[in-house]
Amino acid sequence: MENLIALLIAAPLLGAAVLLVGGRRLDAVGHWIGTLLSTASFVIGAVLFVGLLGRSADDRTLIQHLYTWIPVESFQADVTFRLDQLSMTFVLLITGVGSLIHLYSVGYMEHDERRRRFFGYLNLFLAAMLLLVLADNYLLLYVGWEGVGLASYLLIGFWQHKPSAATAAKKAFLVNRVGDMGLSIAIMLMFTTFGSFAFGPVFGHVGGTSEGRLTAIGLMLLLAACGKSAQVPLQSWLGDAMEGPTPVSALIHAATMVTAGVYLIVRSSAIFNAAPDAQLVVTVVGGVTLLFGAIVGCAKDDIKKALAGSTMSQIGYMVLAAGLGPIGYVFAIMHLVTHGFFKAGLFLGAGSVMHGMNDEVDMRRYGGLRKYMPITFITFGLGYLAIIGFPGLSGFFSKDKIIEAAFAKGGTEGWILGGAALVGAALTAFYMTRVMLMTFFGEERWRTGSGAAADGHDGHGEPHPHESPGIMTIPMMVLAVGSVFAGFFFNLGDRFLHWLEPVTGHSEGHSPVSALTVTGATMVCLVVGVAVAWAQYGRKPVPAAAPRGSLLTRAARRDLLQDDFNHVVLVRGGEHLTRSLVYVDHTLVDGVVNGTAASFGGLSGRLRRLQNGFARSYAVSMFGGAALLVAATLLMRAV
Amino acid sequence: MNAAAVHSLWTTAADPIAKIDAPKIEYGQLSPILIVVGAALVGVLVEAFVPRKARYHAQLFVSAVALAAAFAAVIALAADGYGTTKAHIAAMGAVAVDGPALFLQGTILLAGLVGLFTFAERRLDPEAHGNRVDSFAAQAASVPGSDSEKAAVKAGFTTTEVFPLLLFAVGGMLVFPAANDLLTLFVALEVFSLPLYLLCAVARRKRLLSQEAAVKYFLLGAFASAFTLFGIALLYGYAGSVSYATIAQVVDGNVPNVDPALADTMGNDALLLIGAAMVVMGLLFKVGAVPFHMWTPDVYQGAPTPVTGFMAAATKVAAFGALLRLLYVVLPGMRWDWRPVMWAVAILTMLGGAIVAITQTDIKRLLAYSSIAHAGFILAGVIATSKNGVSSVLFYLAAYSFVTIGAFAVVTLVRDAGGEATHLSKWAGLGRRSPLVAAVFAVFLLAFAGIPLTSGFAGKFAVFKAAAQGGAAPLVVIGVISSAIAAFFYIRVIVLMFFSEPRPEGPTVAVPSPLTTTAIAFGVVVTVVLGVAPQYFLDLANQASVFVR
Amino acid sequence: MNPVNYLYLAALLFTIGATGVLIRRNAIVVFMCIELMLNACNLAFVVFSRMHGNLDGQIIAFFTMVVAAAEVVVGLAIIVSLFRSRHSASVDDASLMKL
Amino acid sequence: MSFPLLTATAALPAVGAVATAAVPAARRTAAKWLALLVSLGTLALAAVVLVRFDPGGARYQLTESHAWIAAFGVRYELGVDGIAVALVALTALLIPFIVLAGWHDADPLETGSRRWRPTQGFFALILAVEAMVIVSFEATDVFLFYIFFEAMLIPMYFLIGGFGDRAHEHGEEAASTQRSYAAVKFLLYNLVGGLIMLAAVIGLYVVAGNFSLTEIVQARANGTLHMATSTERWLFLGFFFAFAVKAPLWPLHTWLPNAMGEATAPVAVLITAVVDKVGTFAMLRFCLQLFPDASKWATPVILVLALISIVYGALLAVGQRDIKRLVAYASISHFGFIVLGIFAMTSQGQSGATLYMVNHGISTAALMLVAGFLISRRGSRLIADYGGVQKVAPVLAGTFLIGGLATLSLPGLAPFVSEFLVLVGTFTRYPAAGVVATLGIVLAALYTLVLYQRTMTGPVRPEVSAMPDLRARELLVVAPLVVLLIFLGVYPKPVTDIVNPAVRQTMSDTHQTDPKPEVEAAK
Repeated sequence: MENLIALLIAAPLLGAAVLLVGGRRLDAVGHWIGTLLSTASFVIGAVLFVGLLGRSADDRTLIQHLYTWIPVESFQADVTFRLDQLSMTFVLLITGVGSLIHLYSVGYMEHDERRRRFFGYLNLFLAAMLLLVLADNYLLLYVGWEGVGLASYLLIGFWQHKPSAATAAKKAFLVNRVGDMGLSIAIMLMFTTFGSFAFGPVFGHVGGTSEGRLTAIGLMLLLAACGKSAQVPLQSWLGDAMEGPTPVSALIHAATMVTAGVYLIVRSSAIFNAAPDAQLVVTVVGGVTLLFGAIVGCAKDDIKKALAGSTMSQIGYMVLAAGLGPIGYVFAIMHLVTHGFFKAGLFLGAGSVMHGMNDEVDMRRYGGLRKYMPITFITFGLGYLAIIGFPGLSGFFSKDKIIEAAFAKGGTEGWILGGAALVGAALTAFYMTRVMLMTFFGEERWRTGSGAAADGHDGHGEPHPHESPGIMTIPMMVLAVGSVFAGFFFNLGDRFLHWLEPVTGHSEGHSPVSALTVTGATMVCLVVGVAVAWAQYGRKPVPAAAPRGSLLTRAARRDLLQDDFNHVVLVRGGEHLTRSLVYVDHTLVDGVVNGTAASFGGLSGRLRRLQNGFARSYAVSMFGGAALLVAATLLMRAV
Repeated sequence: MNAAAVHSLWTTAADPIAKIDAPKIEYGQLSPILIVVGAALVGVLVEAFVPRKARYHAQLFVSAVALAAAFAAVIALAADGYGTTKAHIAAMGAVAVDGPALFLQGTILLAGLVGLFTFAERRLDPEAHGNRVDSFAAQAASVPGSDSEKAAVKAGFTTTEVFPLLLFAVGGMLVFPAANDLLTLFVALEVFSLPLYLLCAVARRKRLLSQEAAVKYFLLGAFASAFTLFGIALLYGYAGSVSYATIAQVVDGNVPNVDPALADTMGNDALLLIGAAMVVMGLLFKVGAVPFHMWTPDVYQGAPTPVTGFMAAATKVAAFGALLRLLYVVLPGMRWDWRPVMWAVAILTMLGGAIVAITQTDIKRLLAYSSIAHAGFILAGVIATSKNGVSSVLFYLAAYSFVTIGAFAVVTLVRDAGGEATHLSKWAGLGRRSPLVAAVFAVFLLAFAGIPLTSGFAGKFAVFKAAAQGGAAPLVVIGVISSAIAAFFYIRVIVLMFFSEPRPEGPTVAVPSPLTTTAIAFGVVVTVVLGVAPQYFLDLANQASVFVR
Repeated sequence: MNPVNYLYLAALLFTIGATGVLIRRNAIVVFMCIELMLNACNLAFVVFSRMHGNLDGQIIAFFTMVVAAAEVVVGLAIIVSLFRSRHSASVDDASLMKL
Repeated sequence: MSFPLLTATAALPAVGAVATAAVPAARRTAAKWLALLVSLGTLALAAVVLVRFDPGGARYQLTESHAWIAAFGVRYELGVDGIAVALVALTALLIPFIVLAGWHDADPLETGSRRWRPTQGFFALILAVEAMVIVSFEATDVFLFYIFFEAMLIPMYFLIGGFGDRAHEHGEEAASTQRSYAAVKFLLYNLVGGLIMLAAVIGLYVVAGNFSLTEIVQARANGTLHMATSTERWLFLGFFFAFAVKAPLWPLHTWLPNAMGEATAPVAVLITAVVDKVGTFAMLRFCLQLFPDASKWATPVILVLALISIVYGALLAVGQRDIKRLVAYASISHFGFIVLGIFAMTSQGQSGATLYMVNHGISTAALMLVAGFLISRRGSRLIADYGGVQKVAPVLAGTFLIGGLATLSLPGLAPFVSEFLVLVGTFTRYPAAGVVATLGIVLAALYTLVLYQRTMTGPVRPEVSAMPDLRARELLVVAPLVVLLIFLGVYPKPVTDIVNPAVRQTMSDTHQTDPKPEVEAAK
């Protein structure tokens, strides 16, 4: 049965190869091939899942060794896959959501002449992502890790003719590379520490190594996670990544790839458990990010960017949970899955809205769309309720558990983290409600008459909002269903907990406050958030032009000035550095050499003048030479 | 002529003349010299009695045969073991017949033969009044641009005297490295110098330059030989004899019976040191070592190019031969005195030649400076004062001389209205016009630069190796540096020929007769063979590297 | 009289000759100075020959004279041809080739 | 006396060079085909070598030994270990692509003299270089190596100075002057390096009395040949200097950008992918084996220089406005990695370095050749003159991107394997150096993606709007390289299996052992 694992990856990989190499002759059917193969991968996943369920809880780990990859003395990297409950979960999420989004894209990208290539890239992404979660050693994981980075680069920059897209793609890749540095250093540390970087040996030897080493490894892994999962301080790329086609944002930048960081941390639980300092840093990063993202989300008028901010914040929750250790791992993954559902749904909804609005993204030019695109409205609405944690829906269960766990961490940091999580919940409620209201309620600001869109944006004139075709709405519905029931289903008898426990381990924390209180507090926050949002955007009409807003708002609109910082310090500084180095290379390094040559030339010119053509001066030099010769010879005898 | 002979002559004056026993001369072993000198005399007779029309061919024939025969004789002697086992001193101590002598004589003879071909080339210049013309003045005595010159040209005169002159020069050169007493050394020096002075003066084009070159060469040469002579006098005064063997004994201080006078002068090292220094200086002048090099560029530039080629090659061989013999046979006893001095000279010569060459604009002057630099490299080998040193120098000389002749032969081909176009700027883009000639010249330049797989590299390696083994590592490093500098200007010429656009009014490349072609081809062959498979010749030089005492 | 003094004389003559070569412009005179140097050598040879009581030095002196004569022949030929083409025997005028 | 396989591998291109040069001026195409066939034949021979080579076998295999110049203690000794085999294979592999890519680079613009035959010369020179490079990989005699190490400069010099890009932003005149400047710079740098090495070679002879690598190493091992510490260090420096110029290592690198910038793309590939490898290869084979102690002594300095090369080269690549110069600086950065790996003195480092030489050869070839095709279309090397190419020439852009990704050593492509091995190998012994080196992977991403973004993406510039996509010949050049990049990225084992034993040998020759991991050290 383990032999099936490779097929999981092979199917989409094959798709990518065929679609990208195949050329124009496949344009007609390309998208179907892509969808077919990703679905195939999903089916295989399902089969394997059933198979796993058939086994006892403690031997649900399948290993498939393909071949030895890089053997150099003690450095042995194999291509080996590990399928256990954790990776199984991801496989299903990736292939499932992935297939849905393939389907969606068939409609969404209909009018793009490069659709075939788009599907090729999507398949490439699936393959890489599956490799990431199935790898049995960190080096192989690294391959997937960079592979998804490549896919995301290609997809963000899919509309390459737009300079903004190309730039965003480059930025994403670069920021990720910084993270990757962390991962590669972590791997090297593992190799020097354990003499291996395969999961088994590494986790096996954790006991016998100094905590310092482990902390270092942990922090490096965290750096990697920050890059991939857009956590502070490496979060800046996610907002720009929204330049990519919306399905991409849904799949890669909401549901799957950005959660790879969480996977990495949970997968490395053994290391983190033994390195409390590293864990603390993880929780801090998570806490900061969940607030940061939320604040940014509150200020953005671009619907996708608002959602991006939310994604950031939600992943913040997961990282926070993952940082809490055994009490949090399971819930981190659980939130990850539910988030995968509802955030994908929300993005697809957003895409559908844009589809109907001439690719308009500014929510201030939306409004009152619910009657024009009812299905979108409903699915989006359900996703909305899920994310804000409306009781009974997925978000409610997963997020609630995380907040509990945060308090359960105990001590001051427990309170701080828990508090942060609560505030985050409130903010989530606020910005999501804001999005909801601005998009589907209120007056129809897109009507040219209303002067809102007076400055005829991208020349389309007045848009004619309409519902998207079935091929797009169906996936949205499916996801909506997921976002409604997933949480409840998982939580029923702690199914999910029991499922994952063998891999991640679990321990009940002793919360200073009872679970009920936490839930209550969460509800309060939720209500507050919704109320404020309603007060601001529901009651009074939304101004078509963004008001100046408070200092915080303005900062938030610019990602809390983080980009400005990057621009000034890194970009500008870098340019100056390189420019000055080019100068140095030319004048100094090269100059020295040319200088020596020149000096020889000068010397030659000066010596040359001695050859003045007068026989007598030659005679003088001879005479002098003779004298010197004699003198020298005598001198030699003297000394 | 050694002292004993003269003495007997003097003391037994009263006895009947019949008692005089003729000095013993091994004609067989001296045959190379005798052949060449004899042929030279024949050449003079030819000038005197053969009608003008026939002279050129007659002279060419005589010289070629003579040189070839002499070379054959050298080979025969060497094969007969005179280079190694039967090496000894002939002509009553006047001339040594040993390995170095034979090797160098062979080299000189070949160089002379190849040089002869370039002398005899008559296709490069357009025919004047239906007469083929070579590189030499129609009538050296006539004033440049005068009517008499025009008349001479019209009459189709040619200076066929160059052939006997060449032979005389070769004859002197043959004796020079073999000379085994200071008198013979001096006479040989003059015998090959004087014809060269004359040869410098008889260029057909640019006669003023030619004459100027001759005057400079002559005056400075005579000046130098005066020093040499005085040095000889002092050495004679020190040792009471001019025979190498005797002087060496005295220097080493192991003389069988010391008469008071000798004891007196032996005590006075100043005589020895000054004398040695002055003799050596004369030789350094001939090899063109700094600071006695200044004649080289001017003479090389002014002299007729074939003469330059021959001179550059053969003179160096002969002079270095003599220098080696002097330093290894006569003065090994005072090695510790002359080695440091020679160090200084070698360093000056290597660097000086290389550096000044960088800014040269005339190809002949460029080659002149390069020859100075090479003299420096060879000196490094001389300093080694070991068997290896000798063999490496012998090898280097053989390798170098043919490259030089070849290079100058190529220079004679590149011509414009004013004769040879020696200014570098005119060589621009030669590689486009006539790739073959440019390629050949490039090969020679690379050999000069000592790029591997050329004879230049093998020679340089041999010399530096010997020097390093002789404990002169710093000299090697400096040599390496200066050859890097030297590489720069050789490459400049290559760049010029291949990578710069040809000038519209650029020079044409004359199609030479088989004579020059042979010379050039020979140069190329030697360059490649000695570069790729030098083993045989290294062995030869190695066997030939023992001086007879 | 101590023969060494003759040596001093020879050295003196040699130096005078050399100096002449360095300071005189006229090629002929320069050449004569060289001849002077050669003769200085001859003197030295003879003196040494006397000191050592063998004849080599004197023989060499004769050789030297012959050589000197030969030099005269060649030298004068060259100098005269130079003079005829330039109407000047100054060695300094003959400086077309330099640098 | 078996068939002299190694000699044949070198002799075939040598003969081919002469033959190609001899092809009459009119038969230009014939010369091209001849060259291509010869290079393919050489590839075949190299393949045979690869097959006949037994990784588990003796240190040096397929050895040949003949007397050559006894007077210098020089023998004609050939022999290959795993490292040499890999590099010979690389050379033989790349030349056909280079020939094919340069198919039209040397077609004479104006018909100069009847006898002026640039095309014949171009291909003859390429083959000559191949022959010399192969010999210097195979030589186990220091002198023999040196001869060809130096001699190969001459054909390279003519290739750089004689043939440039067709169109040039500053006109043909400026182009030719820049070309000859670059050529002279290349030659002088390497010649100076070589001459200094010559001094060291002579010194080695004075000390050792012969030039046979194997004999000297053996004699040093069993103590019959003693070298004074100072002597060994001086000799080491003499050798290393030459190799560092060739490699090139900061601060001796400045000839490379000029040379690669002015030469045609195929020649640029020849320089960086083939010729420069001789330098790094020689460090591994001669510096380490002849002077183990001195190597250890010099390691700290060399590591620093290597790190500087990595970061400095990458930063300058970011700052370039000229596509080819950018690639050149990128190469400098990569050579930094190779040197780092060699002198990290760990098996991972040295295997990685060897692997790196091979992979860098392939990846640079891919990137540079595609860049060459691009440049030949637009007639400019300036990045600023391009934009939106991927719209009009998607295949070209795609292959260019793959080449770029290989250059930034993306996992899954060959260079990643070698780069990571080098990093790990360095890290295990010098953690700090390893960390600094990882900066290189970020910067590599920066310059590669910036290059791609500026040239390929964005709105289509009018000048490139009519640009044709890759032609069949060009695709034939690029496709195999891409396939190779992917294959060696996914399954490098064949190469590592060949290389590892040789590295093990080198490690033992230099008395080095890999540092133990902490957990085992604890036990």
